[in-house]
Amino acid sequence: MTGAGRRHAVAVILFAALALLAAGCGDQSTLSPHSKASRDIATLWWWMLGAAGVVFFGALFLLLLGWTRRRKRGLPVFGEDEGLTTGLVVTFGIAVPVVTLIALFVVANFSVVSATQAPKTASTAMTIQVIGHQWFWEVRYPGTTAVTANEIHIPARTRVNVVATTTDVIHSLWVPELNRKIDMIPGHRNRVLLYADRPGVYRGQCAEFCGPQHAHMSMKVFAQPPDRFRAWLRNMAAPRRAPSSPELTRGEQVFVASACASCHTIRGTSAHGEVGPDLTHLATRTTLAALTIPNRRGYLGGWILDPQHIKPGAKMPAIALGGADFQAVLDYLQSLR
Amino acid sequence: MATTTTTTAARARVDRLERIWEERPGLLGWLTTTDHKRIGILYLFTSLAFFGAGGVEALLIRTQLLGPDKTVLTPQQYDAVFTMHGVTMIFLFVIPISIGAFGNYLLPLQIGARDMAFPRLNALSFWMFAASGIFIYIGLAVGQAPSAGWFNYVPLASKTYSPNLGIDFYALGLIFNGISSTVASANFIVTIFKLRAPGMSLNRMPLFCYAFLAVSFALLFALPVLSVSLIFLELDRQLGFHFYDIAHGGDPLLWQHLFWIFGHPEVYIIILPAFGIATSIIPTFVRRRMVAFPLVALAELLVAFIGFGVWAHHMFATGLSTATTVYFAAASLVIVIPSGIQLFAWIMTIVTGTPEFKTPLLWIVGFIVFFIIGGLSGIMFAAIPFDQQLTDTYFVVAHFHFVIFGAAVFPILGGLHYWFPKVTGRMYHEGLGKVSFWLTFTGTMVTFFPMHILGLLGMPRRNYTYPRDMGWTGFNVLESIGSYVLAAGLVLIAVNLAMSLRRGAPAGNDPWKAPTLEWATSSPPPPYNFAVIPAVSSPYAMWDPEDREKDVRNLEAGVLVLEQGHETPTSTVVDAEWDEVVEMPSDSPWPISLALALSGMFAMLLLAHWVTAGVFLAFAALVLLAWHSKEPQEA
Amino acid sequence: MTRPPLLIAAGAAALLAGCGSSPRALPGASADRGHADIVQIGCGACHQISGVDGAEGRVGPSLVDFSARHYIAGGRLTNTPSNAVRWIMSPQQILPGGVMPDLGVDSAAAADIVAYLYGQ
Amino acid sequence: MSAVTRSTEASGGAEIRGVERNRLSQPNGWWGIVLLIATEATLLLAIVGTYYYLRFQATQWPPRGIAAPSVALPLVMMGVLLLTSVPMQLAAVATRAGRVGPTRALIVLAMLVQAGYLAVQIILLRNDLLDFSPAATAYGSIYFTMIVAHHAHVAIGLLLDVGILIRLIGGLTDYRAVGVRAIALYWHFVNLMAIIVVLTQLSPSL
Repeated sequence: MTGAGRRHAVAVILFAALALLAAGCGDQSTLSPHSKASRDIATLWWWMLGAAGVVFFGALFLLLLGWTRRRKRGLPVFGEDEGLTTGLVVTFGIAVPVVTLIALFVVANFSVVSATQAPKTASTAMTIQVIGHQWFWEVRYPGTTAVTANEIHIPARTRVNVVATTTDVIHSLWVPELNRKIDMIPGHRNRVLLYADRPGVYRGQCAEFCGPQHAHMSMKVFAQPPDRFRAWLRNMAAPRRAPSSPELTRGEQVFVASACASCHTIRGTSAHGEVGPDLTHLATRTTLAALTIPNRRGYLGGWILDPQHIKPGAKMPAIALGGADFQAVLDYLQSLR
Repeated sequence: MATTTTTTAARARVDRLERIWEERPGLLGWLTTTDHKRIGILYLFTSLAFFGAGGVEALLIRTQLLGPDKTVLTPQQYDAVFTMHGVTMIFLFVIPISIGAFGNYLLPLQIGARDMAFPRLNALSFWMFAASGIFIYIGLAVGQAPSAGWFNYVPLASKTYSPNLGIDFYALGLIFNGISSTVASANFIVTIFKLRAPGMSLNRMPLFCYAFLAVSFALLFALPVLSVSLIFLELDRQLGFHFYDIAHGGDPLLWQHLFWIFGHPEVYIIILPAFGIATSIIPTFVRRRMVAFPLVALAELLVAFIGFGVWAHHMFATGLSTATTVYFAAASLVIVIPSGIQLFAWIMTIVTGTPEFKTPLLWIVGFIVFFIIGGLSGIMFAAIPFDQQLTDTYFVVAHFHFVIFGAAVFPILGGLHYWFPKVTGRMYHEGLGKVSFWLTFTGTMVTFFPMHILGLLGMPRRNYTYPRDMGWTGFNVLESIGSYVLAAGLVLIAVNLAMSLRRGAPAGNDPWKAPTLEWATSSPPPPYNFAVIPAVSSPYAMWDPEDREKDVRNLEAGVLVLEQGHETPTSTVVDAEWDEVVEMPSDSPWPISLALALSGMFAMLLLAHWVTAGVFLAFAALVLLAWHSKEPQEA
Repeated sequence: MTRPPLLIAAGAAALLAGCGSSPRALPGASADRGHADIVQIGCGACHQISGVDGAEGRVGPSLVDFSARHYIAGGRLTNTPSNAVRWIMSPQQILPGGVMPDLGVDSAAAADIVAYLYGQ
Repeated sequence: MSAVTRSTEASGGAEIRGVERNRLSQPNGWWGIVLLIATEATLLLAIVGTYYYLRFQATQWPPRGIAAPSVALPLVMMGVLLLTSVPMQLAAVATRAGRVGPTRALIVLAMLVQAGYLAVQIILLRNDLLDFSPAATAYGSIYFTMIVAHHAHVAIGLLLDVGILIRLIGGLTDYRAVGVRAIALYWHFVNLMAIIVVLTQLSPSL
């Protein structure tokens, strides 16, 4: 059997269910890579699994041998030669591991690591800035005024340098289908490469425990064809769409005058809060509360009036609005494309 | 040995020993005891109580994750529960049961001593451990449990983001707990160095003792670093210092470095006693000596040593420089070698021996299987890119549960069965024992193996819930079911052992025909352990029948009996030449008093009553004065 | 989507439809589709509804006992299938200035939702 | 083995001398203090390590507004403290020879110097506290924590001196002889740490 063949045989025995799943499910899996970095890691994993399988079943075989020969002393063929037994311990415990581990070390930490480490300066086409907050992701595009949250747009097939920082506790930026994770640590400017082989949506999630709503700190990376990305970015950089009807104007007035404005920014209005996500183009986003709920009118309404049952512990308080004001704000927020 | 007494002179000597070493009866006796065996039993039951608490917390976690969007626990409760689960299992269960219970009870017996080198310090260790555990659990009881995870990263654990007292309970409780473990490890080292039966030179010392020697040294050098990190944390939280505060020149990564400089040796501290138990059980049931004995002894010491040079592999995703990560990855691979030596030594010993698969050996075989799985997944984390992809996911949770539960706790459970006849004088039920093993083994596999897959599928750890349609639900349900099976297995062990306590068949001195000295004395052993300090000419002392015959002759002749006082011999460190006889302190009220005074001090530090804390400290100093007021020759 | 409570709900609705004596019959409506619509629209963001993940809102009244209620729409309407459908489709018309927003639900979807709510 | 030494029962000069002569290896108490020193040294080195960790992260050390420490007095103080290792070691030698009088005198001598050292250091610490606060910058935090940790070890040493002197009033026993040796070792450790701590403390000015 070839090396690859054996590797797959072991993989099938051990991980049949997993392999099936990995093929079908691409949500946040490390095993459905969509970039060189992620693919290299996945390949490294399958090789390590193969080698681990050999060791595991080898050891299991020895234990079974011990069971079948439980009434006989010594080894089959070799008998009770103490020197030989010690020699076998030295072989399996020292010699074989040394060779295997050196191979692993060189391949993983010199070859694979080069695809996954922080991109060299000037090796990338663009830089974006992702800032962790309890519990959402702020996304900025240096050189433009664009600010958004929880939905990172990048051009496909383009090396993107991501600067990952935080405003409060430690978070970790992780989009497994595209690359390894990188921690966001106060006072440290860590960087990671994002690259997508083809347009698509790739789910990511905070990977360092960051408080009660760690579980609801997810995000999506939208890799788009470059022209669509440019159009999106142009729109993102612009201030909010001016209200086009009296009803929407009223919605904006209510928003600016209410508690909303003390935490949220809508560029082009006097709402400049910095606690929560920028809402200038809220209606272009597909989800609310860092992928906790879909961005649809019903959910949006419930989120505004009582966020704490949807995301207990989130910084957003319940906003008490009268019925008519509430309808106006809903209309207004839905107009922010 | 008491049973082999024949002559009246010998019997008279044994009677004198009985009178000299007898302790107070009743509750007062337990509170003031300095007998390492009784202290070991106190450790055992206390740590088992914490095991129960940690187990309930585990089941709560698994029940919350039984399906997506479940609301068994609120997010805040979930965070408190998983933090307490980690803290409990590591600091209040595995370390105290392996070092406190197994080490305390067995180590002096295996080296042929009558007690630990510092019996009162030994009692102090226990009372401080118990007090620190209760201290931390008071936090949970009053609704102020820590909830920043067991490694408690700042700034989440800072006053700004964790304003209640939970983190203070954690930090002060662990400092207190650390003092207890430090004192215990110093005690073990001196006991191993100085109290070995004359003749038991280092190369004749059982491998179990080597494991405990290695663990004790690791604790001695790892714990102070934890204490320093916790002191810094409390200074930041309570007095507004800035060790971890980036805005004033501190650094949150400092906490991670300090914590893991302690935390990684800690992993080996957890697992080395298990290695020791395995090297005790295997030779007994395969009827042969350990293969490659000196290599295994060396490997045990090396694991503890190299464990200090690998900490930053917990920080590969923090943005350390590539050179740093590559160094730590290399060091992490080096530590595989001593582990590999031990692994293959156990396996080859089983293969070349004639194993009898009784319950204790089954647990060890289970341990070997889980250690291989956990070890192999551990090696994968030395591949930096793989680590950066899979760290902080369920793959890590799978890895360390195979290592900590599969590899560290299985030998503990095996050891409970193996030494049950020695401690109680009765046999456990073999059939029930085997059933409980297979139940626990299956439960462990079903609970923890699918976690690898969940990690690969991208599920981060420490999430109180997860969305539907991620492909995670099925594995989570499976794991939760596994955890209930696992719990059932553990309950069955408890039932078996509890029933056998009353109804088990009498065990006799040495039911297994085992090689080490604890089997030379009666079951349970008398307070003085051995009527005669045993003769030793190999690490498998009980398999040297001429030595045991010599013990009987010595008792009849009154040689090496030391029946004039509360005494034990000391010997030289390497060759174990007979050196001198030292008087051992008997039962004392001061250890528990000191532990109480220190508890008061820590409670006051928690509440920021600095002056009252100082009063308790002064009280502790007075207790120490009283402690030393009675010298041996005045006894 | 095919979870036990839903099957039971659908079964119950089918039974009711079958015997023809129920005043709550909704010809052609499907509780199964209703469940999907509820998730899609986000009713659970404001209401408690059994059998829907995360539907534990306390902004509006709980809908767990919807079938037992005599009045809906803040007391404006009696609880009949056609009234319930109307209310879900255009709450702002029935109760102008109320909190319940118009969510653009068409009559078929509204009927499905009502079928689910009656059958839960 | 024939001549079983019951060392813990020895008292008086001659018996102590005998015990010391017959002993093949260090007594339990000696090992105990060595291990305590090992763990305490790790603790202090972790603190000193933190000092350098923070220092190499900082752009300016000490931070703006805090004067670099003055060198002369702390160095002299350190030298004085180091000298006390001599009487402590001589006390250990005297006790092994079973001579209680010189033991007492030497410990008293060392203790007076050590107490003076601590007193002066506390005054210096007070002056530092008037200049800058441990709660203002990380520099202040590590500076004061490191120094107080060192002083705490000196204070504990003084308590040990007092304790053993009280015990020595009743003459010499093996228990007390081992105690004197242990305390001498402890002081050597404190003095060694004094070099490391003081040089670290002064390092911005050196």
